Amino acid sequence: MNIKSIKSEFPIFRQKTPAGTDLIYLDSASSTQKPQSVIDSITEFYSSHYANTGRASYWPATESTRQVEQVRKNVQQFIGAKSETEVVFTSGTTDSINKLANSIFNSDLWKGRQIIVSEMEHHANLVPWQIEAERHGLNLVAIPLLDSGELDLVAYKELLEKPTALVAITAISNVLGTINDVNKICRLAKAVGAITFVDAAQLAPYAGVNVEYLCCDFLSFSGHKLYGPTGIGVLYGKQDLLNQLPPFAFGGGMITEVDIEGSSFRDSPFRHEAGTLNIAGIIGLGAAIDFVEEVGFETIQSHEDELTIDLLNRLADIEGLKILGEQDRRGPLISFTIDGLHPHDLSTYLNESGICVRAGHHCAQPLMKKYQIPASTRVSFGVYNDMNDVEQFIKALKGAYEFFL
Amino acid sequence: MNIKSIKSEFPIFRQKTPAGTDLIYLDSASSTQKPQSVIDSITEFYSSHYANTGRASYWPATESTRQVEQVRKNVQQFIGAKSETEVVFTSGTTDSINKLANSIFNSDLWKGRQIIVSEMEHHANLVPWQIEAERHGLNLVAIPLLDSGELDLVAYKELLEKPTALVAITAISNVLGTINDVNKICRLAKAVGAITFVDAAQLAPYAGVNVEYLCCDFLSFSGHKLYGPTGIGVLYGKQDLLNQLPPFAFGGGMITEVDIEGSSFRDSPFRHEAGTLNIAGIIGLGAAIDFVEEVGFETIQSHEDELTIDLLNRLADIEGLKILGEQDRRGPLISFTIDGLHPHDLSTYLNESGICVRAGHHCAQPLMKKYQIPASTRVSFGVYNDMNDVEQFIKALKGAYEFFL
Amino acid sequence: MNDRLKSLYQTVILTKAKDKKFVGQLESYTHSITAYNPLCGDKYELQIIVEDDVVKSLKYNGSGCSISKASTTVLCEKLEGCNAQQVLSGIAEFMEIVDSDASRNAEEITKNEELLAFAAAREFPERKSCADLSWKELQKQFNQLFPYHSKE
Amino acid sequence: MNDRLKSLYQTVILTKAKDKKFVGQLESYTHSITAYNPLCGDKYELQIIVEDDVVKSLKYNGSGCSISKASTTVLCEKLEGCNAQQVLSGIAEFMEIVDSDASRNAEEITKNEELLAFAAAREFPERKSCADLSWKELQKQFNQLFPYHSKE
Ligand SMILES: Cc1ncc(COP(=O)(O)O)c(C=O)c1O
Ligand SMILES: Cc1ncc(COP(=O)(O)O)c(C=O)c1O
Repeated sequence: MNIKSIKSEFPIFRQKTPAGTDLIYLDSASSTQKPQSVIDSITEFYSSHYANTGRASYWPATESTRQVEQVRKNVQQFIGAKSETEVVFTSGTTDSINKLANSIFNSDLWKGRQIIVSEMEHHANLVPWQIEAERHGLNLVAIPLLDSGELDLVAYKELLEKPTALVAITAISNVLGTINDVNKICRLAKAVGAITFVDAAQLAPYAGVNVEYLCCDFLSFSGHKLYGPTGIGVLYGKQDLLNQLPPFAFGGGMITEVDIEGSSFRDSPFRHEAGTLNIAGIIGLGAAIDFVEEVGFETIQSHEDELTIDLLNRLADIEGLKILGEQDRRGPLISFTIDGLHPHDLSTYLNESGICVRAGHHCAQPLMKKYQIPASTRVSFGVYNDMNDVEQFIKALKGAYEFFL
Repeated sequence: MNIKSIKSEFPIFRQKTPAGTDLIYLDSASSTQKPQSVIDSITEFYSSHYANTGRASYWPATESTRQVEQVRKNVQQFIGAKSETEVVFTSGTTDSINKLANSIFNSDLWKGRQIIVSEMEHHANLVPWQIEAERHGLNLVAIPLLDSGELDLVAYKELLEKPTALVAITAISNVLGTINDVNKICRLAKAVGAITFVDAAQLAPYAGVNVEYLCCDFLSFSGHKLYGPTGIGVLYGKQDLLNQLPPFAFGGGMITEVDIEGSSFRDSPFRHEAGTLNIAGIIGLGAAIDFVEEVGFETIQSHEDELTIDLLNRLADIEGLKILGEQDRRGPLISFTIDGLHPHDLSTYLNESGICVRAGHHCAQPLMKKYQIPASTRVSFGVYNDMNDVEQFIKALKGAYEFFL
Repeated sequence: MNDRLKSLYQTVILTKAKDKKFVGQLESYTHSITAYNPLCGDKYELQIIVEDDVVKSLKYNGSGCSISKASTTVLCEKLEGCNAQQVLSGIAEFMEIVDSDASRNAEEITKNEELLAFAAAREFPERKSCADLSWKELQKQFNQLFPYHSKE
Repeated sequence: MNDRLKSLYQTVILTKAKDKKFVGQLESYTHSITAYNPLCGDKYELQIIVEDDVVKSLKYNGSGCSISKASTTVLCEKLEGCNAQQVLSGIAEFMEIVDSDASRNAEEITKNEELLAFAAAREFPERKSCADLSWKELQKQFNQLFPYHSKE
């Protein structure tokens, strides 16, 4: 697959927007568009061998079960896990974190310890920990940000001097684009015996995931941000930890024995997968992983880096425009503010040229408060973007200056 | 749409099974096949106006948000709810019940009261209550079964004499097929001030749902059993109750204000829908509801009843075959056992003729223990089944007798 | 720029968004109302003096897009001096103007140019919550303060 | 009936499933093992007398499909009189026979007709868990009892 012509794999770009323009989609950090192969995998699955999974002994159930377990193996390889039993299917990153947070602090042992997050976390990797900290008597603390938009690792080391239950950190900030040194953060946490969780929602589509390299106990990402379907995500966990955790939810397929009086449960991953899975979502996730692996992460990264650097350079010249964060290592996204031009007005204006950008707090209110801004505009890239998208965006941005300022 | 030719709406039936036969799918109670319109709605959505929902101010996000909220209204009408804010999207019945159970007993007020389920519940409507009962000091009790396979409502009334927090009951048993008198059960529960939950997973595809008639506070069903996609379900709840419940999960989209120190949350349904939704699943669910409403529940019911009665009559003649339950009102499914012929052997045998039936405990172990059988065979019908399916099944069943007995 | 945009942001809105007449703090006030849209972060604090059922004075502070800002300015302009009943009917009128599901044309509702400017929100349903942010919150509070005037 | 089915259920399996020789209780035993498949409900209790590392006697009780029943009967037949090492290698052999991913043909693994009958499970991967239910559980228990014989 050639990255220059890859846009043609995505049917949504074949049509015009209601404004009569080409669609210039610059919001992949929120959700990515879907290639034909992912869409087809779902159609094909429902049309040819759909059935519930879980070892019914008839075709097509045998085939759908085989395919689901095959995707589990593909995910294992995709993230570098030791065993496919370390791969739990969830409905997304938010679901993964909520389930993990809800299950992990199940004894009084944790009381008085701390959970460390950071000031740049997405609400999904903050609020569930906040709630559980309160429920079980832990303290939630946040690694502060440096002015550069990077985490203050000196402050982090000081935080680690107090008894720490868990460190939950994003690999890439969905607002600043900062790429965190997750390996270092996790190793430091390990050294004091803390459990580590990595939010790889933004990392997975940009650089892939290697849990061994990241050195984490748990990790999660969403299918819909990885060119895959909605409603499907992955929670990775080390096998022994997953087996020790109380089940995330209760129902069919995860049970060994049930009486009205009590129940016992299977081992991971089934232990944590209650009820009918998002089977078609899993199939589509498999196709999405095939897609990104076929393109190759080296290609994806260098392509998106090129666009990011070009846009950074062009934005640098624009008066009154302030980019959030000036870190060295940045994922494929840029947030900025413009004096006197509100992100929502800008976004509405750009939409009339078929350009999609995100305006708002990007589900990271603590970070916005830190920067003392109520909202920002975010441009983010996917494999299908090209230099023309950047150019159109800059052109429209200048139009907005004229219109509003 | 004519019920006689409706099979042609389902692409899976256009092909042959690996055994070279037509596919005779008799496991709709586990999951239904998908009509072309549902598959197309997903393809069309991903190909034409996919974007994350939640009020981004660009097209296609405005369009996807509009469609999702339109489906919410359609679900409201489908179940007869008062307002679309009473419709919470989940990933399925199991997810709905786990979230509700996890959220509802959030104070010590409930201690010492009882949760009433029944002996015929699916594990999904039993184990979550069991776990929460233990966690919060409630007693879980079960309405016993009569020999007929119906609930013992006299015993139920006696149970209700003790302080009762909640009654959770299935509308149709997925093993016996029993149609429970949910209206009566809920009214009796209301009379003593108990909260009521109805598991409508089997009811929704057979007769539709009317929460006003059922007289319940909460109710749930799954998309995949209603000719819709996997990974999507609905939790209905009365508006004031949903607004009082702590959020089911935490993350983007459900938040008013977040600081590192604490957070506040929106009203229902958004309060309970954290993170990116299964957007394509919602679109597909909308198409599924359009489908069943176009066919019409009167047509669906009488068609499936005809098949069920025919099969009951034919099975009555077969030696050594015992049907579970002899109740008057029965949904479109029949479970049975055969002396000396194990359900798994039968299922493997039938599969060689392209016939799909379910063998096992059907995620209802307490019921199986009650009947003192480890497993049974279940035949269940969907709109696409016809008399020929019944005939082929009976023919193959006789072949199995010869082969095994 | 295209006509749709022009109609949304016509001079009224861009001017009223920059109008500082009602921006600031009152020395003392009888009611303070926070209008906040959690989805986009727009947030205004309205300070109001109500005396004998009459809105004597209003000021606001906060931040948001030009549509929510302009609509808050116009709110202050239009409701200053109104009694409770006039406030509620004024709000109802405004809500109808921005509502794309309303049965009447905006022109049938009012002749006021400054109010009519917001009718363009009907074309941009995703911006309706910007246009009616302060109005909606004020309505909610007034319905609680003066339930005998409220028809809901 | 078709050949696939015939090969799965050939006379060996249907006969061994009805064979009651090893069904029942031992008066006393050194080990009791429960083999249970939660997905389908098949469940057997094996009672075993192990003396000086040798399996002296076995009986089983329980219920399940003809494949799991036959395989439990054959397990008893084949392992009676074996020492721990022979038990483990016997189990490993059986596991390979039913494994569709195994590199060797079943015929290369054994000449024993009764064991070979289970090779048809390779064609029915969803029934493998029936074929190896008791064997797998016994293997797990033996690996714990005799870790010095275990190669895992
Ligand atoms: C860093 C990060 N974490 C978590 C999430 C939540 O992902 P989802 O909405 O798929 O659950 C997002 C997506 O917005 C994200 O960017
Ligand atoms: C009565 C009943 N309740 C709950 C469920 C669980 O539904 P799901 O697997 O879609 O969560 C089922 C489906 O098996 C069922 O039949």
